[in-house]
Amino acid sequence: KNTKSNLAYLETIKRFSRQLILPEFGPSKQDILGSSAVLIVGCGGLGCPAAIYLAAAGISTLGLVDYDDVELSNLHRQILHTESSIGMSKAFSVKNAVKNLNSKVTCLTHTDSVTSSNIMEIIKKYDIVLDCTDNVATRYLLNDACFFLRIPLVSGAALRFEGQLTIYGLDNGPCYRCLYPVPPAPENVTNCSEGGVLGVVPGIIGTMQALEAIKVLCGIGEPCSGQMLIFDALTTKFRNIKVRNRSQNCQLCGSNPTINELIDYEAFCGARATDKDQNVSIL
Amino acid sequence: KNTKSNLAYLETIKRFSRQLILPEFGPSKQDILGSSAVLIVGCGGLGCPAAIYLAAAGISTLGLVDYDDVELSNLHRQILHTESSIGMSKAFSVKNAVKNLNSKVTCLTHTDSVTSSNIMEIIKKYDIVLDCTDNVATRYLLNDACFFLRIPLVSGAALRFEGQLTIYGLDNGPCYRCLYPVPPAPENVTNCSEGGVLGVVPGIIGTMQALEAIKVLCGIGEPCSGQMLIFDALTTKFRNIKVRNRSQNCQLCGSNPTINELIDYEAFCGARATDKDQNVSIL
Amino acid sequence: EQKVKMVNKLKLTLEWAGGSEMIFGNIRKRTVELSDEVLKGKDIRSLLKWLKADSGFLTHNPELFFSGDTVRPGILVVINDSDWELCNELDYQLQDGDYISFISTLHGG
Amino acid sequence: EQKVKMVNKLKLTLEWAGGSEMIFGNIRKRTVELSDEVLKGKDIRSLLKWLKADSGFLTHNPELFFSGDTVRPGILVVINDSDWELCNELDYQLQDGDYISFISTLHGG
Ligand SMILES: [Zn+2]
Ligand SMILES: [Zn+2]
Repeated sequence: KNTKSNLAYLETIKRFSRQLILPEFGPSKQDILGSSAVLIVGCGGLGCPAAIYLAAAGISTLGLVDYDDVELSNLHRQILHTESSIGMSKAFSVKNAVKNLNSKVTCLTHTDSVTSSNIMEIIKKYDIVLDCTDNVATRYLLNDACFFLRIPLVSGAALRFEGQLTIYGLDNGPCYRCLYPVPPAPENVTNCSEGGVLGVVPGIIGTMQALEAIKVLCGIGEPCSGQMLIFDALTTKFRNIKVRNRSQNCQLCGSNPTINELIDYEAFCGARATDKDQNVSIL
Repeated sequence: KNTKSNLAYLETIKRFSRQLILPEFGPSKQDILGSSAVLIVGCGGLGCPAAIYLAAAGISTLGLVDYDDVELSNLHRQILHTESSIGMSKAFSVKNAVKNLNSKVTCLTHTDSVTSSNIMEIIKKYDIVLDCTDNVATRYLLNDACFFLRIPLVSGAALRFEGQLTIYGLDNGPCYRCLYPVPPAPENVTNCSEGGVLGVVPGIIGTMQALEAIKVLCGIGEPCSGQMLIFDALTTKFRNIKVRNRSQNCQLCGSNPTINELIDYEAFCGARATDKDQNVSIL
Repeated sequence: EQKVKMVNKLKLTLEWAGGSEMIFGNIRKRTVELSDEVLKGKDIRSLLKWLKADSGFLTHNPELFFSGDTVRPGILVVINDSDWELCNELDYQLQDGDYISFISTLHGG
Repeated sequence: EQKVKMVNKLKLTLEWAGGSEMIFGNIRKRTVELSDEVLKGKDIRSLLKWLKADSGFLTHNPELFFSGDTVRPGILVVINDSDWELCNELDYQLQDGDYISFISTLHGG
């Protein structure tokens, strides 16, 4: 019609040409990405690669959630942050990197902690949520909120030399509580601050979270639901484990649910919902 | 000794603390990375994630090779480039991103095409080479040059929804020619410009190239040598295939080698050593 | 007439991942051969009992791994690449050659 | 007296990857059951011959996949997760249940 929109159209064709020529992808899937919104909870080791690959692929809107600021000790694995962004909000820092690569992406930053009182309002705007967090309480919170809104949850985790990936709440697949009805005792939980992690491991898992989000949104391939991918970096081995189906007995998604609204997840897990001091014995 | 070096030391401890506390890694491996040089040939879909994760991990020196400039159609997968770096040398663009994350990394940029006449001079300074290229001729060139200098070659490849990863020339493992003594006919070769590629696929493979480089340099775990990892993004499945040993009959690394110096690789492959026009029938 | 007492032995591969290996001497994979006498019920329940009491593999506080006669919350038991929930859990009848993994869930990012 | 002619059948899973699937109707995995009559030598050589001449799977120019009685350069044949070079290549004697993959080498980045 007018020159400006024609130019924008041609730019889109050019930018995404290498995925537009994929027969399984093509313009129809590009359009889906171009009108989809993904929420990334945690702008750290998993969230950084997930955000940049989704932005590169042409996602319309990225929600970026992190209450924390960039620290020097993040930079060995959180590759979108920079030395000059130390002290800045991680969500803003990721937004900067995303905008530099693809200025068309709408970035919504959330720098408060996600809690039972604000999570529903945040995630209801999104088509899919990526769990890129570092603590058990937030993992249960996201699972429950996503189930109530019927939003699929792409869950990644990394520690030491190992990674895990699965999708919860997709079609008839299980939710996090189907697999883990009871939270682990706080003393049995290790996070990256305590256990350490080789930076490439969340890099690989976070990039795969972006892949699974693209597959689910576009309806291509077989998403990693009903199965868990486990990765051992020391032997370069991946395994796909078939996990249980949605459980009839699940307190959340089963046939007689007892959890019908969000609860107090820090009390439930006996642990704080922060990446920093995981193993708090007294709350 | 003096305040300045003490401060630098403390900064190093803080930056790498999450990998320093890994028992298999620790300060001794950090020191190895801090005195190692990695050459990344190709600053595209594979080279971008490989470069940034090696920089994040604390590599001393990165060689960045690419004769090409950043284009808009690169940005769907080459995540270190930015809209404002379009038209800039890819090697410089990667250097900028690397320096922003870790200013301590020495980046050596090479913006000429690598050829039989300049490759030996370039790679002899490096401890390991990453093949992040997009064409057959350069893959044979790198294989032969690395063999002559006994430098391990971490080879990644990605196309459409699939990726492949292996290490050539490590210990008693095979070289590229052991597996592929005869180059494919040019008309049987597809590159990303023609076949397309989903951006996350080189993202995953390139990050794994960084992982394998770290493992080989530090001597941790079991590197992906003598085996090939193949990845299908549509089904989220990885397979480790046991490949042949170093071949006695290999023209390069066998017992009666006939290739004793670098050859004309474009003539050998019947194809240009560029990412752009792969299938040239007349040279 | 001679009486031959048949001793059936099960060869199993046991694997620990996700951190659970640390409770068992930091060894990720072990092959064991267990007779019916050791493995009373020939099920996972008796395997866990043997692991806890008799294997000699345990190097840390058992409560980091066991909870009653099962494993603690957060550890996934995987039988030949399938979640044990799909295979009768504690009552699964072990077969010769089974590959049993104990995968501790990761939470880091 | 009745003569029973034993027809042995081999059940094989065939898989194509790396682009080679495009030459065979863009189908990545097929299960086939082949009798000794079809698979004369019971080896990979005869499997390739059958694929080329009789399978009906080929949808493109055979030279994109075959070269003489073998596969073209750049295609790796994998027998049960092992490079066929480790298993006698063309002469490998097929077993019931074998999983044969044809993996086209990727060069993109
Ligand atoms: Zn559930
Ligand atoms: Zn060789």
